[in-house]
Amino acid sequence: MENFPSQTPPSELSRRDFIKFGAAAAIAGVGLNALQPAQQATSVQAAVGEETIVKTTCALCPSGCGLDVRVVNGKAVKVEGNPLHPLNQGVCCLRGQTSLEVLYSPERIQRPRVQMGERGSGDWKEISWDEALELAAGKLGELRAAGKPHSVALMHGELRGQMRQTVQRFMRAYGSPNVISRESLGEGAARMALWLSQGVNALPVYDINNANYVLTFGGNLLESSRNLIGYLGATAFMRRGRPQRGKLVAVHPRLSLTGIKADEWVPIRPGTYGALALGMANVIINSKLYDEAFVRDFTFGFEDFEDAEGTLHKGFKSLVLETYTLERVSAITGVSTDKIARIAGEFATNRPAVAMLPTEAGELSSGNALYTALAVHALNALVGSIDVKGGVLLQRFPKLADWPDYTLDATARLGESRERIDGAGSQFPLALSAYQNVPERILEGKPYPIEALFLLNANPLYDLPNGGRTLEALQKVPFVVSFASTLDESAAYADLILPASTFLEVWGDDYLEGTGYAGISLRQPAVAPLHDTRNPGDVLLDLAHRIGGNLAKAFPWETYQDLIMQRLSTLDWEKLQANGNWSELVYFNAQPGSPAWSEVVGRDRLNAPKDGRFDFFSRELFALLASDSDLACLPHFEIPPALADTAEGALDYPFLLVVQPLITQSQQWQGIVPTLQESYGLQGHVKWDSWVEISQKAAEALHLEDGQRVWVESPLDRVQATVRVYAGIWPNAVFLPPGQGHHTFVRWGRKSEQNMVVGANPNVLSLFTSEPLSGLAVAGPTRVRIYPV
Amino acid sequence: MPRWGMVIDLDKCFACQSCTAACRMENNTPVAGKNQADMGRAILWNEVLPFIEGEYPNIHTTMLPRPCMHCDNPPCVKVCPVQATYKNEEGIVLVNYDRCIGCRMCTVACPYAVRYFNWYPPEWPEELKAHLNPEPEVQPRPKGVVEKCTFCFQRLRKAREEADAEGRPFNATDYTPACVQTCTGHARYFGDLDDPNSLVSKLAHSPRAFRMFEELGTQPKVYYLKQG
Amino acid sequence: MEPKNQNVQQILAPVRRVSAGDYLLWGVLLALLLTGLGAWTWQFIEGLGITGMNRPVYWGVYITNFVFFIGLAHSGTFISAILRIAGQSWRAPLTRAAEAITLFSLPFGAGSIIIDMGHPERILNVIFYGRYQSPILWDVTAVSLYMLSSIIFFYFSLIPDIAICRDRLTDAPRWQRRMYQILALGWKHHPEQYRRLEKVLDGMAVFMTMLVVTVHTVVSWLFGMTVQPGWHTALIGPFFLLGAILSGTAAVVITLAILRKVYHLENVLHVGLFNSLRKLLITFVLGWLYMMIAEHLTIGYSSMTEEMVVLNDKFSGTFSLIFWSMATFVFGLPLLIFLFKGKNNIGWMVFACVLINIGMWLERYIVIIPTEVSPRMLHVMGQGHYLPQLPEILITIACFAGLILLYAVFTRFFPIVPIWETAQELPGHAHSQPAPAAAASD
Amino acid sequence: MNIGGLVHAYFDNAGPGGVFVLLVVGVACTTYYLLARWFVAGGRTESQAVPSTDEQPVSMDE
Repeated sequence: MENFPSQTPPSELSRRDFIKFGAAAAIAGVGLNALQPAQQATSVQAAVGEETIVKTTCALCPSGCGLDVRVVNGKAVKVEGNPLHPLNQGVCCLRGQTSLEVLYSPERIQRPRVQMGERGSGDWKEISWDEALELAAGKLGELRAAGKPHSVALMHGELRGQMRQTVQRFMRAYGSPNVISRESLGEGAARMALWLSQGVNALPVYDINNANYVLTFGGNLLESSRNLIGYLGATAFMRRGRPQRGKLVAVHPRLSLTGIKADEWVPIRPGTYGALALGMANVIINSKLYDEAFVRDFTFGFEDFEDAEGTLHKGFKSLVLETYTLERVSAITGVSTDKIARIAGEFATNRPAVAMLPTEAGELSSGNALYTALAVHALNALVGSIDVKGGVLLQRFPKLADWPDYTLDATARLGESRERIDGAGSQFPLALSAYQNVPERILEGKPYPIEALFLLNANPLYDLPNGGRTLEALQKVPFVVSFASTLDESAAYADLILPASTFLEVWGDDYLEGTGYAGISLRQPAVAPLHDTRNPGDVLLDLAHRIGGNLAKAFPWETYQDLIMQRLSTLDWEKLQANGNWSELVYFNAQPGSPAWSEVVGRDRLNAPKDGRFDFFSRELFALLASDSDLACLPHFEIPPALADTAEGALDYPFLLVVQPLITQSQQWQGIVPTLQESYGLQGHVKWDSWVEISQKAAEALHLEDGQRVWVESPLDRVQATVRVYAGIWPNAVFLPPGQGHHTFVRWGRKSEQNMVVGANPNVLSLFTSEPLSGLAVAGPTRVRIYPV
Repeated sequence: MPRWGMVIDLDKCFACQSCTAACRMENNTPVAGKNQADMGRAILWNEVLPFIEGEYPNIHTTMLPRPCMHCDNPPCVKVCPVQATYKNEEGIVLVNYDRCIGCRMCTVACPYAVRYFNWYPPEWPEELKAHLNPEPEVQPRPKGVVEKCTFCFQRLRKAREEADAEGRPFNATDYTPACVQTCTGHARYFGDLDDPNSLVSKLAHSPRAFRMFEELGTQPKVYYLKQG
Repeated sequence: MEPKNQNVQQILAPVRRVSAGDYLLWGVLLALLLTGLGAWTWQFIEGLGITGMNRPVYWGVYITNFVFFIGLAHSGTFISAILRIAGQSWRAPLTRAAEAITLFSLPFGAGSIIIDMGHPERILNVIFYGRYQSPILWDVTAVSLYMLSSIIFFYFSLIPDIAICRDRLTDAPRWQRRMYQILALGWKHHPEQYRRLEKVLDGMAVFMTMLVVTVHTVVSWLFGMTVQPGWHTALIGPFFLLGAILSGTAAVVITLAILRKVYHLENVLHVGLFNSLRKLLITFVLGWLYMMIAEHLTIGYSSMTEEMVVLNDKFSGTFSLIFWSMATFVFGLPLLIFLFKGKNNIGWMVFACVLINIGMWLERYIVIIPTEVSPRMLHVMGQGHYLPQLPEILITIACFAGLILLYAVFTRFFPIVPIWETAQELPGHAHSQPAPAAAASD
Repeated sequence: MNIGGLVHAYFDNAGPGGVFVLLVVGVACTTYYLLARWFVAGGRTESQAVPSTDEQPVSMDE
């Protein structure tokens, strides 16, 4: 213990870290051995064979926990949490536990393959890496030579550590602006809200450890949030690790695990979080319970104001007081007025309080994501929870070695200046990327046709089937390359598959995210690659070298491991390897108005003053839109068209579909993880399948019984599921579990069918479109109807 | 002689089922597959059982992670005709897989439903067998016998061996079952209930502590701490 | 000197020839039995997974069969042992037919337990490592002793008749004569032999009666000793016992009617016997009803959570159809038939008894399965479910086929009505049975 | 002598249960064999292998 305080002034050591490390060491009994890394790292000759512990970093969800992989005779046989990792402190979730089923998955693609027949025909031929890379490099080189490097697009899912920049750098040096992140489906809303209000382009980190009141919008805090493990540990600490037990309130249409384990569940009409947040703001402002000093000195646009030209603008206060009265909000959200008032009162008077934004796909996809996120985040500013203990923190990143310089050649410069294929920056002025818009734009051929598409950890055919439009788009692209590890829906339609190794076989790194303080977590191979697969990082390096020229100069490393080692050369490599991670362990909260404050508020503003003021009235938006309407710059609530009872098809499709990620869902792995499947539906007792949760009322009205097979049909498509009559769901909503519906050719367990589809993919029901300004995905609320099979 | 026991704090348990998965990976319980899982034959020694009562919007829920209770007065041991299931001197209830005749009387007798029968030989897709835990105690059980949570007693042996190898006395905190080690909320505590200074014996006497079906007189050694 | 029995020709008639019809019947039954054996082999190789049993329904049709066949076995002992003690001499003609049911259903009862085991090849572990605290050990003790005693009791009373066969059936094949020779133990029809035999049988009857009570109580304790809702009641022992006697007696009626018809034993097995059995059955049905009410009323009045789940499931839930058919079959219809139609009408009697036996099988099922479906721990998670699968059905059919096969074969080699017990005059005794017709007159 | 302890040990341990089963069945077999010999021998010779009494010849409490 002693060496932690000794590194930093004791007074600065955050209480949470101190106590948490104490807890990690002493309480769980994980303790004593675990704190002796030297002893663990040495191999011991056990009864069962040569045994070593390899420290690495999980890549199955965005948490990035440290893992201790127990390797016996060259086989990884057990995964534990790394007790020296500040995020998970020795614990490991079920996805981490079952990562060995990912590593040894029989579904893995074992070597590169090329589609011989028509795309999607499954007529594959296995080829060597050399042939495969030559094929890809040839195509890339050809397009570049033809002056069309921008016609290459790369869609990617979650990328960790240096991989994000590696991909960006590769595409930039190659000459394409089209690096399209899946972020617009999920966490993009939170990021944008932070940028437009707080002025930082970052994902929020919530300090649950020190909060007294945690209000989470969405059902994923304890189930599927980006920093799941950190938040689970923090919530446990908030409840039982300190003298005062904090309160956790979950707002969600469904009683998810978060709702179940929260102190209070607030059922709400789907798609109306924003209204509730504004209704709460109304109560807080009306009762003068907000942090007046903070609001006065460090925010902008709370009161009505006059701009430089003398135009009068509406402020947040008058908007909220005029428009979001309790009665109106109650009517919109379906939450009773006294409950809204009580929760608002509790929130404002039990500081530090924090209002959390959901970051998972499906949570804020009702077409009002941007303003909903702004409204929720405004609550944090109202109670002064910006960068304070128990409030919203800002992730710090460590200083790493610089990337080596290289010059962009003319082709690359020209490519860079092209409009992005997804419309980010053009069609959607605020967007960084608009994943869901790619298929539509490919089909339109706007602004130019796409000649080659790379899919890295992305499966657009599964994410947004859009009634076959995405498949059509994929078919329209002449050359599709997938880095898939399993033959997922999109990879099945690729020309070439360059199979990625699993995270347990490769070198890599991961930024410590979700703790606030800076840190790096190292990923090192626990076992030698099982198959002839490669780390996509290595593949990109190889491609760069094969294409040559500037691209080769931008990547002077032989292997991705070299790249990592060079980037992390500012850190003590030996220690990093021994502990698996390095971090500052201390979060320094910025004092409002101090020099550090400018790092947390306003840092990344482009068109608005970096004056250290939190924007209730977004000056960034104002500058961008030059709009007459003040409303467009203020958090407000737009009723999603699908919610109105007069909505088209409201009678034919009476239910609203709620899709909320589960903890048992393997997000970063498109294959089947048998143990996850066997614990898939905790509340529904459904395994290896999909179920649809409907309310008692709906079941009675439709004469449906628990366990019956039904069709869930939207105007777009229909899926089959088993009915679960569930008390914990908004009466007018139905829930389908995401992450199911993958095809598998493996016979899992006795008497299982071969070539079966496990459950059903709820994404097929929704039509994915984009919000006009932000380019965030809109998927509903999807209206569905249910009828027996 | 220690008397091993567990305490599970339901206020810190988030029903994440990590214990369920950790247990499976540590103890080599087989992949059931859809067909068998639908018949309720999936073997998960450490299940989380959801108790959901009430009607919308007032719902009472308890998520109960349920390992074997390792009762001091185990009903399963009493009914086993061949003493294949027994309580060892440290209070851990174990099954002798070589002796079990598969009559399933113990599965019927256990009020906690912790005992699982191998209806079929254990199965994995060939590739997945690589990750099986090589410890001799957890070799896959044959068909036709009953198996259950053992408090990961192979870890107890290893901890003792390790202590011996290092020439130090074995300490109760050296031994941690897989579910306790992995618990994401640090909700599980494990240790010697006979040691008045151990954390588990303190927590087991907390005002929040209760045991499942205490009225049955089985004297479980797994304690729960009430939520909230 | 043989006992004097005017019906001896009639009784021995079935023993004298094996007809083609017999071979056909035996063939069919044997085929069914072998199919069951095949199913068991299949189950042994594949594992119990091929049955419908699951978690939480760990016990299914096999255990139901076990309880049912053990119950059926109570017929013989009851008729011959208990009525012997009670001095009910009208029972004499039907003792052997009844005892044969005992003898031939016991192996299938005991066998069902072995079929139900995950590792039947480890059965001897029960002897090597037997732990007497387990109700299964009690079962093993009681059932094996019961089986042994039944065989002996049956055999002892058969010896004089075997001797008669030995002496009279001289035209039988050689092996058959040799068999009679050996099994007769050199019986000479000496008066002293008869005197001693009667003494031994009287003594054993008392012992057998105790065994009957023990065996079925112990069978019920397999369930009663667990703390599961619906099982953990002191009444379960007597309840099982009475049910066993009821189903056993009903089985005797069916058997007698068939024997009478097929082997033309109308003179020996006269209607009066059925009338006597009818009275007994009325008593048992009412007794069973009493137990039924006592059991369910006690549980129902308490409204203990777990118990009520099971009770409601039987009364109005998933198992209500089976429960109420069971009540109709065992109690409702038979009682009406016995009271209003059964007298002097063998057809109605048989119909009622068939109903009773179907009902009693269902009763065993409804005692075992609903409790398992709603165990204390899991019922909140949604009920378990159980549907017997092909192997279980095949094996169940095989058990019944085997019982009938053994019975049918037996009747072709040994007199199914005891000659000496129904004899008008025994050697050395001036003792003679009262004329059966007179004894059984109502 | 701790009789309670013995009873307890008898019930709680593997092994003696099986011995008891064998004992019961064995005693029964022997008894039945002797009985059979006795009644079959009736009248042939007057020498009595087993005492012929009017008492109950079978143990009732096995």
